[in-house]
Amino acid sequence: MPILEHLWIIPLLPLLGATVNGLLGRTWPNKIINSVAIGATGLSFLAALEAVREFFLLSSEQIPWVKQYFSWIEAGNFRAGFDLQVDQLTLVMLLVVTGVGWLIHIYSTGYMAHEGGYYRFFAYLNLFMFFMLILVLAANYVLLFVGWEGVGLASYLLIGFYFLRKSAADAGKKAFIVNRIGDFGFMLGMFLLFRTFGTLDFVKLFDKATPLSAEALGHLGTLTVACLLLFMGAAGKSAQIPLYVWLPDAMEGPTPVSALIHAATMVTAGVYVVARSHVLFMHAPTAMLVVAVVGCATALFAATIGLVQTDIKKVLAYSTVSQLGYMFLACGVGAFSAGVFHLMTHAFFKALLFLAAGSVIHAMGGEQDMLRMGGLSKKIKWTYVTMLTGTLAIAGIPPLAGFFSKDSILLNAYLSENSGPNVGHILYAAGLFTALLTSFYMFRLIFLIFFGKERYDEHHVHVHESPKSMLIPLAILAVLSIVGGWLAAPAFWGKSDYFAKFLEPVFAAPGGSEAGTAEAVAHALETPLAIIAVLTALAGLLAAYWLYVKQPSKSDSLAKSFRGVYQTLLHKYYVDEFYSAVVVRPLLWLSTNVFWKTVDVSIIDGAVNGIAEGITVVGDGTRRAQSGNTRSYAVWVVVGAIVIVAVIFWPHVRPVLGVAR
Amino acid sequence: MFPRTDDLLRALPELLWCGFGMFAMLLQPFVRSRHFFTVLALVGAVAGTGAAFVAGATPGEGFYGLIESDVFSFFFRLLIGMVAVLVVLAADSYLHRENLPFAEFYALLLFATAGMGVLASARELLTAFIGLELSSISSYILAGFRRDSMKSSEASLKYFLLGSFATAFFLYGIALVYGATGTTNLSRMDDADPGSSLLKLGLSLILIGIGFKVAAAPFQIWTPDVYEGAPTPVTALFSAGPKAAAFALLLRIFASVPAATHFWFWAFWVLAALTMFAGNLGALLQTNVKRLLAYSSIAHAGYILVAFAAVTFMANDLKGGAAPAYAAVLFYLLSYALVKIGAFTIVSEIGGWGEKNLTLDDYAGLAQRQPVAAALLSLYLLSLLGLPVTAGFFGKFYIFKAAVNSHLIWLAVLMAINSIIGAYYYLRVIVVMYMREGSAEAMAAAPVRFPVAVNVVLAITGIGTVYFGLFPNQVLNLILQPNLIAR
Amino acid sequence: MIPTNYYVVLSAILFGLGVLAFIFKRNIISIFMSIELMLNAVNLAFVAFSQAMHKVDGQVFVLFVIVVAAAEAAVGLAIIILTARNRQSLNVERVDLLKL
Amino acid sequence: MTATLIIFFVLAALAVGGALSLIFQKHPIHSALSLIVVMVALAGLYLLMGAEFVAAVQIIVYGGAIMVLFVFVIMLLNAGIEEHTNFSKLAGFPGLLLAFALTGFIAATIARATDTVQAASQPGNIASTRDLSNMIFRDFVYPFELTSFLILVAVLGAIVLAQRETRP
Amino acid sequence: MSSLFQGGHLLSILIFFPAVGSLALLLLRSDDHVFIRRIALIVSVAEFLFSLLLLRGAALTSGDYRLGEYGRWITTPPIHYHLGVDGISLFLVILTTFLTPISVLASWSSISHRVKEFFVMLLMLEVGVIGVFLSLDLFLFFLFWEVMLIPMAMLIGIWGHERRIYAAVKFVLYTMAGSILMLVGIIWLYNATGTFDLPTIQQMIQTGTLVLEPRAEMLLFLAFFVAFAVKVPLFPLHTWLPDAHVEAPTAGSVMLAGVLLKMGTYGMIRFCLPLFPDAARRAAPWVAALAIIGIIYGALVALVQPNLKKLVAYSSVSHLGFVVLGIFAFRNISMQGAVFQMLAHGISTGALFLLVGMLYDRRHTFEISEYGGLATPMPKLAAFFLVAALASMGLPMLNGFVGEFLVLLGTYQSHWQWASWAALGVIFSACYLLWSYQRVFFGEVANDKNKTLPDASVRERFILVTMSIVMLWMGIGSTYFTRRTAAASQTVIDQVEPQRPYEARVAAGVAAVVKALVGNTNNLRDAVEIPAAEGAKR
Repeated sequence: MPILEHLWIIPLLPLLGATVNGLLGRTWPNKIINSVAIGATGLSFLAALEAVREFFLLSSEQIPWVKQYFSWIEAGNFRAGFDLQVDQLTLVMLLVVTGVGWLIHIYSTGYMAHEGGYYRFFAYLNLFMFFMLILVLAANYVLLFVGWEGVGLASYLLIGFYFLRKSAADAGKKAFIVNRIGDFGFMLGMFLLFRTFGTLDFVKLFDKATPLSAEALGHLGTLTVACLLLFMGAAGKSAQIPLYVWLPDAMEGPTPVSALIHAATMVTAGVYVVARSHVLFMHAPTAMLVVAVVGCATALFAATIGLVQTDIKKVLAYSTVSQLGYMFLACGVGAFSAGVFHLMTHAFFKALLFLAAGSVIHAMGGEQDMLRMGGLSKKIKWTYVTMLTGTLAIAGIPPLAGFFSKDSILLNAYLSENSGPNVGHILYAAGLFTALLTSFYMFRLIFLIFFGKERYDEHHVHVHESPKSMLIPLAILAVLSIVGGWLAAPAFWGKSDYFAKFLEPVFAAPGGSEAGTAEAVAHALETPLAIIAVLTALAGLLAAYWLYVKQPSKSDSLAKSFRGVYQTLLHKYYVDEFYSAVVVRPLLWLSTNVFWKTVDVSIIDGAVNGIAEGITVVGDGTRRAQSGNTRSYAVWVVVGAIVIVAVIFWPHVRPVLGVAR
Repeated sequence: MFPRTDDLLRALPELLWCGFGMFAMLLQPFVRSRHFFTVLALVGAVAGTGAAFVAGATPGEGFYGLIESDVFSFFFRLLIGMVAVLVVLAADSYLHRENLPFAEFYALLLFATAGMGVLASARELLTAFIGLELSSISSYILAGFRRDSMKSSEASLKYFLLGSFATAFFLYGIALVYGATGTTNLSRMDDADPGSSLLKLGLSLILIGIGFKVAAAPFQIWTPDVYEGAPTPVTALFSAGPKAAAFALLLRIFASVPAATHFWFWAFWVLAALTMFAGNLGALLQTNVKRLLAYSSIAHAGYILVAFAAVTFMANDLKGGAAPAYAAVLFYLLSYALVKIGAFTIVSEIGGWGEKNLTLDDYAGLAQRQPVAAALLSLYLLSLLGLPVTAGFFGKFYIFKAAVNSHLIWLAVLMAINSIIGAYYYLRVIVVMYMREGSAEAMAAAPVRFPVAVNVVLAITGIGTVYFGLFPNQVLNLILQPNLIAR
Repeated sequence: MIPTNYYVVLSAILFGLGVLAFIFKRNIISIFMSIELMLNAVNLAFVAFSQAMHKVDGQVFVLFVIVVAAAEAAVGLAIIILTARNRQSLNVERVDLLKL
Repeated sequence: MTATLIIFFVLAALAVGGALSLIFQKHPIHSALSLIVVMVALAGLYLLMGAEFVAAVQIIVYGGAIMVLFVFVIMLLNAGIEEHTNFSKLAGFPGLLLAFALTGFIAATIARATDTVQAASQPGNIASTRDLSNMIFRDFVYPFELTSFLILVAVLGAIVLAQRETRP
Repeated sequence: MSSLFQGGHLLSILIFFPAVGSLALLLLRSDDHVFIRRIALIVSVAEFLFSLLLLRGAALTSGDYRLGEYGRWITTPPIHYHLGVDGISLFLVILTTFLTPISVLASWSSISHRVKEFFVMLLMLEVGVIGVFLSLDLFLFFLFWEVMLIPMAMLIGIWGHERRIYAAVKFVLYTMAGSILMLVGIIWLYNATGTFDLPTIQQMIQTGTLVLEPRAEMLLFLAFFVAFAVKVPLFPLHTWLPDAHVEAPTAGSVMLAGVLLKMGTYGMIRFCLPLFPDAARRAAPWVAALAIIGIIYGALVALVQPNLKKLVAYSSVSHLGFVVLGIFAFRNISMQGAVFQMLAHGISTGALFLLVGMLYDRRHTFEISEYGGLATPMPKLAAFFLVAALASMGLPMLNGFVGEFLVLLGTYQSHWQWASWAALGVIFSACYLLWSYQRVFFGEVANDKNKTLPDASVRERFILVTMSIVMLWMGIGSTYFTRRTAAASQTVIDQVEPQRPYEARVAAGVAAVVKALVGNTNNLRDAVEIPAAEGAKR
């Protein structure tokens, strides 16, 4: 089994691409750079496929398949190896990452054709692929953390790709730092796990964790704390409340980047980690609840913001945040496979949407404000069609991918027994409402861009369809986001959901809730819930249609009438302002005025110099005694005489500290 | 009744020094060549120093117990002789530059040396007193040797007045001790009753007299003025010679009079503390290098006194605690003498005619103008500062050791603090030499060419400083033997 | 019969007066004289002790002290002359070129 | 109260008085004269104790040679009334106070401490000059020789310092 | 002792070869700067190659000292010329010998006046530092410790910038103030033990031959600790560092940050812990507190520095805080982390100082506000700077990560609160580095002076590539180092906290690792898994 034996090939190829392009690409023509970058990713995609083939030949006890290559860190009883691991979950991620990644590489060749720093872009992109693959292939938390930080770095570089723009540089920095805050939690989580289990290798660790008894709800046991810490990291990476703030800004990066990193792959790493650590989470209901609630809240929250954004990419960004919330909701209610399923489908259609948006922007010559578009449907038909597909998918219109994944999430939310049924129902309701909002703002987007009259002046903007290199990926992704969901389709006519089946060995291992219980109840509820979901989606569609096609004026008047709400949403609930006022500025002020100027300069250094000053003053005094007058000198001699005589004759004038025995 | 030959041998160094001094005086009217006297003095000094070996070879007491020829006096005679030799060499060019009478200078130098030798070998207070006077009176004259210079004469006057003032105390002390014990011979005082307050008082007054000589605060008061005013080679002599001799006498008294140690411990504790601070603090703001070195020599007297406190504390069991303490004093005196003479020699050469260039500004950029001189001066300063690879470091280390050994932790800590304070002004000189640019004309001026004699002095002191810093063994073996002092 | 300590106490008083004089006088010569006074006090003490203990050496010391005093006198007066010549004053307080 | 005692006190008073006048005389010459008084008084005391030789030397060398030297120098430099400057803060009241304290202490200590020496002294069997010479030329020959060098130094010093013209 | 005689006189050669070199420089009366530079370079490179021989000689099997040299030096008190190297000092020496040629190259063109003296001082500095790392006799150690001061002060004071003299004097006095008390402590210890020989004293303390009463032990501990804490520098004693760094020439900063600071932490490992275990244990919470304060405080102060070099200087305060924390957590893991962090910091911060120096050579200012948008005129330099910054903020696969991670991991095992607080530093380091990086390199070129700045020259590129490669290697092949430091740090731990079953297991593991290394490396993995024997085998 060539590939499974040499798993390292898969991540290494992009790394090679990155190195070659990064070091030598400076002077090369785009063609060569393309071929290197695309070749590298393409090959690793093929390798991934081969890995899948070989994987199916493995006997079940060979799974998870772990290869230890070399040990990377060793100290005392701690060892972190460069160990790669393959199981069903990994495979899914592997395919998504390499596949989508490859498509987006192809797309980028067209999109970035006229940008400066072409080689840099692809080098970064490949670098990202490398780290992302490390992340999904890692067989222990530490190696996973490598990928984790690495993708952060790549995203930092790519967001700041236009580093001449301050906003871009800021956004990159923000992304990295906010992620670091998450990583802080993630690291502590790792430490705690190591302290508890003495290892950080997934297999060993989970084997040890499985027999443990689940901790009671609301009780902060080791596992709960560890899970919460891990989730903190996940929240950072996957832009959940309260750490989501970086993702919208991250749209400063080139659109393909947004598609690849900030929609399809990197941001889902958090979900992947939670799914990967499901064994631990199953033992920590409290943590599960937190995950579910946070996910749900994020979904809703981001959706509301998405309603009023006018920047096409911002809308998509918030929708991404919202969809990620869905995935966490799924994980939170124990439906890990559903979460991962949504992760996959989302990867398809969100990548599609972003790329389409990119194509639109490309067509509009860089324009991103939807209010300055409109009526493009005929001018750029392909883009229109693909984007519509994506929208339908995300809105959850059957039989597109989004429908199935979202449906199973809602179902599981509804069914979740985790902390009493009504909690589950609340989550369900919120999820449903989010679905409504989602379809509303997505169609709003469609209508604003493609329908109505042109709101731009023809003379400056020459709308033109994008090149093949961009359209083909769009097409492929469109197809995927149609059929991508059918894996789960059989669930409806009584058969079981293939995707869940496929992942079962991973998730069902610790007797996860979904397998047994859901199956039975599911069939009863499957259809009604699905219908409700579809109706909500349609409702959203109609609302959008009414507001933005039938009578566009209405929307503005609406905005006016609910000014407060509108402004709040427009300014994203003023969260950024809040953070900068509560965290950033105080910290800077504290550091400057208290720590640096006061403590360092005034107190400590002041003390040091003060002592010096004092001694100097005393020294000057001593010098003054040297008056040059012989008579005074004589008196000094007498003084000395008296001192000596006194010390010798009267014991009690002797220094106290004379002798320390 | 002519003294026995052994006695003469035991006193040979002093006799030789005096003899050559007298010789120089006699020849002065007839010989014009200045080099002649330099050579003569050199020969005399070396001869006396060599005679120290002879004296050392005939141990025992001489002149009815007035003097003692033992390892101790051997060491000090060597030390003093070395000082004399170095000063003779260093003085030559100076006397020439300042156009001063050679014969008289060298004669006085040799007499002073003889006086110190007596002081170091005397075991009887009156003899010590004569020795003291011999060296002091010569010193008074030497201090005022640059007659035309106001400073020089003032130095001479102050030194003389205060010196004889202190001598009076010393003498009165002797009188009282005589009254208390019925003798002035140290070797007969070992059974002196420690309780006798007359003895206490006498020893206190003696301590005052010696304290003045070694410039212990608050008797240090005269030191800076005299050192600054006196001709620089003479200052070099002062800082090294009389101090060593006076300390020698003190040690001698310790070794012989058990009673003394009991009284003196606390006195030394206080003196040491005061002296260290007086010296270092006073030097802190000095801009005149010569004066700065004067203050620093006060500080070092303080360090030595720390060792004395240790000695007194350890009473006088030469086997155990005291031996290292004695060794500490002796080694420190050696290293210190080397360094101080070297430093003052450079100062005197840089000072130029009429000792004009003495301020720090004159030393600015010296490292570029005269790298070797700057490097050497830095070496001496570092040794004074007590940085490793110099004799000064090992000396300080030994004193620390003695202090800690006698549980004088706090005194050790005070000393530590002082060496930090000291570091500041020593570094300042180095900083000026290396890190400041000199004034334009100073940099333009041709570098001062050091005459051979001076180079010899610098070579000896420099090499000695490093050598004893790295390989102190020989010296230690000499001064660490239990029968160091005859008791 | 006069108790010895009469003499010694007297010598102490004289010595003290000498110290006092040293501090009190301004004229260099007078100061020098006060030193001589102190030396005399010492001599008195020596003689008193030696006589009390029937020992001769005390008196020998006195002789030595006198010699030393003479020598000191010679040198001291020379120095004084030198000073007086350098600066037309015998006031010790005016001799303060070297200070600080 | 015996005659000797009276003589002692007279001489003592003379000495102390001389010392005091040495202090309080304005003109150095008067100070010198009062110092001579002290010396003479001390000579008397030596005689009283039966140390004739010392007394003689005291008169001849001290009172004679040394003090004459002083007077001579005073004349040479024709020193006038000493000017009454007070540059030294320390040497004012505090200095005198300290000096008194020291004196008092020393005197007191001695007064209490001379028990170590015999309380009374009896004249008569006092050392003869022969013993003295023995002492000097045998026991103390070394310091004695040294004193010769000392005097040599003194002469030398006088020459070096006091001679007027500087040599070429 | 006999084992001490193997290996010839490599250590002495290591110490004195640079001295000889500098002497040669001093004596040869050439004012040809290029020639002098060449000589210096050759000497330092040769020294580096010599030091590599240590890797061959140094053994891994046990924590004791290797390649020892033991000679009588001073008879009374018995002071010996006793050298030795173990896993901890091994790499510190190599770090020194590695950074010296780098510094020589770095000052190739930026030092133009009094060139000869400069390189002499640089080499003398190397002598002092290596001596400190290799000497096993307290007296000898102190000797080198003090000797090293003067060359460094000279480097700062002569070739520094505006306030160089103030900085130099401050540096010396600060350090002396600490070390002089250490001297008293050393002597006190001598009085208690009768020897200056480190291994002997360690043995006495381990075997209980020497028992210090608590108060005395604590005083001694402090006497040593303060001296080291000044050098590190630990939080309240750090104020000399910014001045020294800002004023020092590039080479000076590199040596200062790269090596001299390590002398402090090295001293803690070598002396404070083994000699005064109880005191160390009692003091640990306070020390840790200071270290943590240092980590966070240093980072925050760095965050707001307008002066680029000061920023890096304060970052050192923060990073060294990790080291101290790792040492005083008394865990094998954290200890190795600390050692590794020393090396990593030496390289990455050294690189940062080199880069800052290169910027200074071009613009003669450290003010961040003067820069901006430099990525456009000098992309290469920007790239290297980014690598160094990332390494220093602890990005995995670069050297900074391993050290910090191990320190935190190890510390967490015993004191989770400490680790949790310290981990905040990870966030802040990202803040100040990225922010300053952005302000210097990103954005449009605001200042016209910056428009035409030349990119990295060949020489500079060579330096930077070397540094980057080392960073990468240390980040990926960290085991190469940790396997060699394992035994030594375990020994230290055993001396501080004897009889602890958990650590004993670790020791077994280490032994196994070593066996595996000595034998064929295939069964290495099994060896490694012995300590954590649990977990399914496949």
